[in-house]
Amino acid sequence: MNCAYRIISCVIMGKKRDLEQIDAIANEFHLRGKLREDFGEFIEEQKSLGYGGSLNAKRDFTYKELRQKAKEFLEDRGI
Amino acid sequence: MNCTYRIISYVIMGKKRDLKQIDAIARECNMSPPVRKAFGKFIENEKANGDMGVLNDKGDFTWEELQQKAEEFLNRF
Amino acid sequence: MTVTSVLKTSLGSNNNHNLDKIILVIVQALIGETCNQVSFSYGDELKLHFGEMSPYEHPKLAHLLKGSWRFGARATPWTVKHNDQTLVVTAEADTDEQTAIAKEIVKQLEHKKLLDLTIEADTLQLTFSFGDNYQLVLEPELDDDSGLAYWELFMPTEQLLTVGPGFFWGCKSIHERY
Amino acid sequence: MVITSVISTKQVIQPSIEKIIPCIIQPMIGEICHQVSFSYGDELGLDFGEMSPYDHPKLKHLLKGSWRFGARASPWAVKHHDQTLVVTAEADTDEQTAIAKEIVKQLEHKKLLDMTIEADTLQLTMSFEDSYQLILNPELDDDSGLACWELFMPTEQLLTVGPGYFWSCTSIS
Repeated sequence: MNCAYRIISCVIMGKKRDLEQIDAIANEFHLRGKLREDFGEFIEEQKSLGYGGSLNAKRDFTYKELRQKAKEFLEDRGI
Repeated sequence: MNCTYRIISYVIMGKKRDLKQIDAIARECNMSPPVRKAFGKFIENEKANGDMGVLNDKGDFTWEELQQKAEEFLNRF
Repeated sequence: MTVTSVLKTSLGSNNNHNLDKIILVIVQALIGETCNQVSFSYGDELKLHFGEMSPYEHPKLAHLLKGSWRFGARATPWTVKHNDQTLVVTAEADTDEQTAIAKEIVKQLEHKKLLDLTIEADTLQLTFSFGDNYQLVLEPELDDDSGLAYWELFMPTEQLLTVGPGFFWGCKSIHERY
Repeated sequence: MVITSVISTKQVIQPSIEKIIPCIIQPMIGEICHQVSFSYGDELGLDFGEMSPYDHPKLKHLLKGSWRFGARASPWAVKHHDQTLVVTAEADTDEQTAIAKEIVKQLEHKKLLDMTIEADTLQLTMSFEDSYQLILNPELDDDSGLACWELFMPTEQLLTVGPGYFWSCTSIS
């Protein structure tokens, strides 16, 4: 068995919980279409810049933290 | 010139003002598109039943009358 | 909630007609474009950027580039194949290590030209065929009840195409706010 | 809002509307136009497919089709054997309205044979049996913000074309 085959058993995916939370908060703040997309990128970028959340070791965000981030996102955009 | 030809010069259209008012009231009242469509029918039906608006002699409705009609329409749903 | 689920079922059967044909007509112009960037959004969502690259407008994202076509896999499991050999399959579980490996592998699609795109009418399986014999395959879970779309595509026409959940599809302005 | 308007002035690529729209409405071809009606604002409406009553108590006596086409404020023309029977436009005396409404009723009970859309002008042509045609000529420079036309579909979707080259297909449930 070569390397490629072994990797098949590796299993990940964009986590539904995270996406559902982003979508729910986007709805709450009326972020649709492109703005909702930008918000997902913004959250990921915040993590990579070291401004992650407290949910787990990967620095994902709690719901409350995500709401706070949505406010920051809109403030930065000047909306 | 036959009858058909003469009719060409007749000119009508769904009036933009009326449609925009219906659309605006539908948005204001959070009507979904099918409900907005039914509301347009409802208004036309009210006119046909003699419940006319005061905007003009065709019985079209003023903005306030349309708002009133929207309330009536939604209450009876 | 009962009403919602009833509607979903009827959507499924009604909408099924020619979804595969409609989607392919809408995305036709994507074929021939190059995947300039593979990236990940929050929730480890896979994103492929095609076409002209330009910076995001948000001040805190201005250093990042996005394609004029942006495909987002949402939470749908995906597979990368090369020369008909499966390189990686993703699914529900996700240790950090597995995530990292799969992210690395799918990067091989960068700078590859999209040669074909097919969608299976019954399963909604979506297959991207790239140059150098690479394939990306999405297999939506039709019985998933999260309410999330299976995938979405931001298009240079300033429209957002969405497929799923179920056989629902939609296409609307990316600027819609309410 | 400022940002939105900046974006909308950018060069926007036009979709292949002449290919996409016929593909979406394909299942409507072959359906019968059961009813020609008018909504507030003298909006022309054509009902195709299965007819069912409106849900609203005051509209229960009225029927609607599973496909409902609305011409919005776009001018339309009716042709028969390539001869124009009526053309509508901006002006609208009551008498003219009444005549045009009467003429377009000739489309009732006719089967829809084809529907095409012109890429540049967005002219929409619905061809019916017995050599009838309904033609919509949207005003591309119109700034009312109204769509050129809309179609409620049995898939619980609303297809909208216009204003301009914008089109959308959204869930109505």
